Amino acid sequence: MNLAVKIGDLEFKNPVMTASGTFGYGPEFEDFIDINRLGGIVVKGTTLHHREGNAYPRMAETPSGMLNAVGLQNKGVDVFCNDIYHKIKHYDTNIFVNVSGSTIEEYIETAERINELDHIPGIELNISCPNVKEGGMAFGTSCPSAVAVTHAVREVYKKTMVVKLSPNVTNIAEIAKAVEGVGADGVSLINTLLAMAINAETKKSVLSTITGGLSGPAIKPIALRMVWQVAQAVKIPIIGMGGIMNATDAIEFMLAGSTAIQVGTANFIDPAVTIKIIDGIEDYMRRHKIDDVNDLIGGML
Amino acid sequence: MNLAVKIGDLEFKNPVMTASGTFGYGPEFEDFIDINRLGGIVVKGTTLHHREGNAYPRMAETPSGMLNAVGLQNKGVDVFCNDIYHKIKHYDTNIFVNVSGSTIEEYIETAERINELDHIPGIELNISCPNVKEGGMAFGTSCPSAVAVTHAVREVYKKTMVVKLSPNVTNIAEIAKAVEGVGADGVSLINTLLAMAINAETKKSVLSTITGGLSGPAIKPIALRMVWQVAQAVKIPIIGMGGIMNATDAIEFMLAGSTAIQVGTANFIDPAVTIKIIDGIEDYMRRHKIDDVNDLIGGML
Amino acid sequence: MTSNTELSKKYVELLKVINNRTVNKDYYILEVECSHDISNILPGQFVELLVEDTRNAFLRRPISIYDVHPERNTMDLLIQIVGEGTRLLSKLKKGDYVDVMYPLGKSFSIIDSGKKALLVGGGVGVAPLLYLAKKLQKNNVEVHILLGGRGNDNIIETSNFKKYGKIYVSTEDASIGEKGFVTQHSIMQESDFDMIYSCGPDPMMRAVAKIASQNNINCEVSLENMMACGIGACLCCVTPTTSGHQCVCTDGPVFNTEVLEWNK
Amino acid sequence: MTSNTELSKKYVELLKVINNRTVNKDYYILEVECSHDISNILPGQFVELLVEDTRNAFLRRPISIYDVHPERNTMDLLIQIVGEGTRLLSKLKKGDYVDVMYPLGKSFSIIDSGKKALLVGGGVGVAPLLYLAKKLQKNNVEVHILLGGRGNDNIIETSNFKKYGKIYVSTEDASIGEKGFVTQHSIMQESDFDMIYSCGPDPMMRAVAKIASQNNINCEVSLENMMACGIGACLCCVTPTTSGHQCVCTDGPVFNTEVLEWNK
Ligand SMILES: Cc1cc2nc3c(=O)[nH]c(=O)nc-3n(C[C@H](O)[C@H](O)[C@H](O)COP(=O)(O)OP(=O)(O)OC[C@H]3O[C@@H](n4cnc5c(N)ncnc54)[C@H](O)[C@@H]3O)c2cc1C
Ligand SMILES: Cc1cc2nc3c(=O)[nH]c(=O)nc-3n(C[C@H](O)[C@H](O)[C@H](O)COP(=O)(O)OP(=O)(O)OC[C@H]3O[C@@H](n4cnc5c(N)ncnc54)[C@H](O)[C@@H]3O)c2cc1C
Ligand SMILES: Cc1cc2nc3c(=O)[nH]c(=O)nc-3n(C[C@H](O)[C@H](O)[C@H](O)COP(=O)(O)O)c2cc1C
Ligand SMILES: Cc1cc2nc3c(=O)[nH]c(=O)nc-3n(C[C@H](O)[C@H](O)[C@H](O)COP(=O)(O)O)c2cc1C
Ligand code: FES
Ligand code: FES
Repeated sequence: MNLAVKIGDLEFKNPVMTASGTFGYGPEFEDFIDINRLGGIVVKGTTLHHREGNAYPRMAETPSGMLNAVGLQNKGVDVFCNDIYHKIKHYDTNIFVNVSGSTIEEYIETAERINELDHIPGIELNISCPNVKEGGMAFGTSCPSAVAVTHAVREVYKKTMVVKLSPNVTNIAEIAKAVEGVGADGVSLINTLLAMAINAETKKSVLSTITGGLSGPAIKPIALRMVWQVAQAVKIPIIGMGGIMNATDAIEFMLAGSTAIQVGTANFIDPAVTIKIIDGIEDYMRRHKIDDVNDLIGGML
Repeated sequence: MNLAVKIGDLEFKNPVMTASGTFGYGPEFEDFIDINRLGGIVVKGTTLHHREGNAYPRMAETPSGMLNAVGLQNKGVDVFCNDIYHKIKHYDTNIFVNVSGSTIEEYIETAERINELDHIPGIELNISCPNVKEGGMAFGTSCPSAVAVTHAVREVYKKTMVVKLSPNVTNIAEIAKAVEGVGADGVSLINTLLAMAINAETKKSVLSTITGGLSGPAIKPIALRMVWQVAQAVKIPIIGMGGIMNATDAIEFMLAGSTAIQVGTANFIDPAVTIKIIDGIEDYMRRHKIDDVNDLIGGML
Repeated sequence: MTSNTELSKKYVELLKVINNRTVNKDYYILEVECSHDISNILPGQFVELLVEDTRNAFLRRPISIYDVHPERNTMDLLIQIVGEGTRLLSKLKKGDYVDVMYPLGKSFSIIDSGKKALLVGGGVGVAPLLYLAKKLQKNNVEVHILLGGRGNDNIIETSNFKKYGKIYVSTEDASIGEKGFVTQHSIMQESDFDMIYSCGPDPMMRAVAKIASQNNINCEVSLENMMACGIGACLCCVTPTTSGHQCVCTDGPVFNTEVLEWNK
Repeated sequence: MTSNTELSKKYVELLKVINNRTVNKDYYILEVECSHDISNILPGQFVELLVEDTRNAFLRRPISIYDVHPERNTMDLLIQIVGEGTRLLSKLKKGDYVDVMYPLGKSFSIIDSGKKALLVGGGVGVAPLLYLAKKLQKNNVEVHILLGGRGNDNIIETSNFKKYGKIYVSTEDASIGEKGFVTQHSIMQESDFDMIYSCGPDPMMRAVAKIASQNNINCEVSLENMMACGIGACLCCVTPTTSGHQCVCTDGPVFNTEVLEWNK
């Protein structure tokens, strides 16, 4: 049975990855799972400079989902390269760095630094973070700006580059096509949906930033639709995500057109969920007599 | 204690209305509630001609929500005016007709017919239905087309006209502002989010139309955010909706900037929910010593 | 022949669970006590159950009324565990309360005294047929009941059905009764029935309807379309009929197969 | 003084409920049996409970470890019903299983033998203090425990706390103990404590910390920030400290108040 899939030239031992911002850097989950079994991990959003992120509170629970407004808290690309990288580079899985910035120059510089790291085979260009004042989602909600940043980073980043798309747009397929046109090896979707929560008793917004990003099963039907739309518009591989909680959800995303999938919020509820999803996909393939997981991709009848 | 609110010149005895497509025409709920207690009801989407709607299956349950792809099944405006209207015109509540069309001409003709009905004080212009091939959402996802249809209907429709906005856009505030500019008395939001569901076992899409509209508590955080954004952009009243299940939810929408609210999917789960929401708002006002419900509107601290 | 065209007054309320009887690992029977008079409930009508404390089963679950006990004002609901909702409802215990909307939908027609009826149920599709058999027998109709299923485990409650008519059984694996689909059962060949009533999987009902039509027998089926509201408000549960899309929840769930456009 | 800096190995598994004891209408104590050795669990650590069969409480619920019984390998969790999650968990019965991630977070420091400690708990904030009192007493620390609450109903488990130290009580409505906030209690004026440990509502802990600092007493508090993951992966639970945003779930929940930037 073959579980391996490819994005650009890069092979993944299976289609199951972890989503940026929901899996730390990996070590956080070592007590619960064997990291080396994963198809890939995408580490926390990384920026050129250290960021403290937004003020607390940054989280709200919502029906079948959650809001977050972390705001890209991270120690900056130098600490990543000099410290964190060395703690995780031994993992036998594809480690992607999720790269973010407030300006195109920041994206470029960060990607250049990551390009030097031997054991990082790819980046995920985050042009869809709804939780930062500058940059982030602003890049991902119009074709010209998405093209500009993708094109600029492509010039300096030589390995696998996936662009992470924002769902907060009228036409996500159009943006996917645009970044495909300037050299993205793949697109990943969806990032969180811009949303908010209010506490009726205190009359205050729950998050310090008022709005935040919605993730979890609540958004799965929207994510699935967007993956399906993008699959009809582009030829490059899609990494699908948004509310995947189990193998059945993962298979639905593959049938809609995803080559690989990412698991985000579900890691909080069950830190061993990724392994269960890998096992569940195998089980499904056995039951349905499917030898190659690639046969699932876009296989919706 | 005052519960009455106003949209344009029209007074509502309280801010609680029912959402189009989720309450039939009213009689369906007579066994469960006293219709006359409602602030208003918005009847099923009405078009110039009879429509059979989409093929079955038209519904899927999703985490904390549901998809529908009814596709504006209705008997057409003539049957509404000659038959249905006479069965509901005695209700002591504001009956709005939700008007839809495939072309601007159809919107105009339908609105003209409704304009003649004495006991219909307003229409809700539906430029956001995601479940029809032509028209519907297409009008609501760009400013020029939203303006064109709103402007055209405004010319012929003389009573209260509310425009129902689509959430499937990059910038909903911009579209709200645009329709405000051409004479909308208010905006209502949100219609359903375009979404889909797949059955992994059969590999088939669950809905006959592949995509459908997502409603229910899953979308509440997105709806709340959009209401808040629109409230900062326009001066006309907002009717907020999306996942309202109880009085607390309703109050959150008012705090975010809604003058009135609509209850949709919740009617399916508890046919008496609207009355509980009215009672719950009163209870909240008593507890918080608020005399006028209008003091809640946009009252987020 | 009488048929119910007027819908009866509907209620939504918390009903007390009087009993939750396990039939086998897949089936259970909930008996709930109503606070309103239920003696006028008709066979084929259904209820909508709310699964409390969860959003895993967000919408109500439609379940047929299996039996009515006017003497203690209770109804029985025969439920098969197929997913989250029916699994969570199976945990209800005597004394618990469950939120029920009832009675919903239109009923089977009751044919005239002295006539002869065949009831064909597949799997949990037998649910609406017991109360129908009871009512038919009361009207002195000659009742024949064919119960079909994949295997032994799907043939349930025969001893209960036996009280109201003659029982026939078929299973696909031949574990009990004749081997094969219900439509292959010998009783289906008999053409002197005045009405065939059927409930079960869609393909089964279509096959039954076809045989009925070949034999010129009137046929009523109870459809199980996906429902959101159960009261004609959402238009999700439609089936194509000779007069266009009709709601299974209010125009049905029982339809005469003549009006169904099953090839649409 | 010892403090735990290394995090112990964490598990996620179904634990058997040995007992669910109702304290009063708002509080209950779950006793769960662990399959791994728990004798090294430290006071101040917590668990994350999954509320099964529902999406009404979607994320896990963080709950302090109230007591540890190494002799039967169980832990006690003292839980207050405040919303859906804690209400649904209150329905767990002896013999049920509950999905638990444990042990999480860093512990209180245990001051040296012969020293004198004041433990200040408000409402359900007493939860992590019992096991702390037990460990301090074992280390021959002189333990004083101040329990505060709105009224009688919020002062719970005093007989249990009594075993490990001297008890003081204050209630806002004067229904039991001294009247007023815990910080107004006379014991708070004594300045010869070597450490004040506190857990309770944020404003209370801030007030306690202020008094401690005025009296030059070391002070540790256990924070209850909103958590999504409980293991340092999501960065949702941060609190501002002298070294920037730190995670309450892994850098805490226990912090020395000196490092907290409570005015930020
Ligand atoms: C009028 C009517 C009468 C019925 N009577 C009975 C009965 O007496 N006993 C019984 O066991 N079952 C009956 N059913 C079927 C029952 O409603 C479904 O089995 C149940 O809703 C499944 O819920 P679940 O959460 O367990 O499964 P899910 O995991 O939600 O779904 C499993 C399958 O059940 C069906 N289903 C799910 N939701 C609905 C819905 N809202 N409406 C219709 N079908 C749905 C779908 O085919 C789905 O694939 C009846 C259905 C209808 C429409
Ligand atoms: C480290 C730590 C230890 C705790 N120890 C205990 C304990 O021993 N006993 C006890 O009864 N409670 C304890 N709590 C608080 C407990 O986690 C909340 O009361 C519980 O999560 C509320 O869940 P709910 O669904 O009942 O209420 P909800 O309706 O979800 O919320 C009610 C309130 O609880 C708080 N809350 C909700 N979700 C979370 C979350 N994920 N993380 C933190 N707070 C939340 C919020 O302030 C919210 O307003 C602890 C919290 C933390 C962070
Ligand atoms: C707490 C949290 C932090 C996140 N941080 C990032 C991030 O740094 N970069 C990024 O591209 N996406 C981030 N995301 C988005 C997720 O990677 C993912 O796109 C989204 O959560 C949808 O998937 P899910 O529903 O499976 O969680 C974050 C999500 C959460 C919940
Ligand atoms: C079954 C169904 C049918 C609907 N039909 C219409 C319609 O005809 N016209 C319209 O403007 N909105 C329609 N809607 C959208 C609702 O009016 C409402 O905007 C949406 O459901 C969000 O609110 P809710 O989450 O409270 O349901 C429909 C929604 C549902 C679930
Ligand atoms: S289920 Fe809503 S109309 Fe039938
Ligand atoms: S709760 Fe996720 S980092 Fe603390």
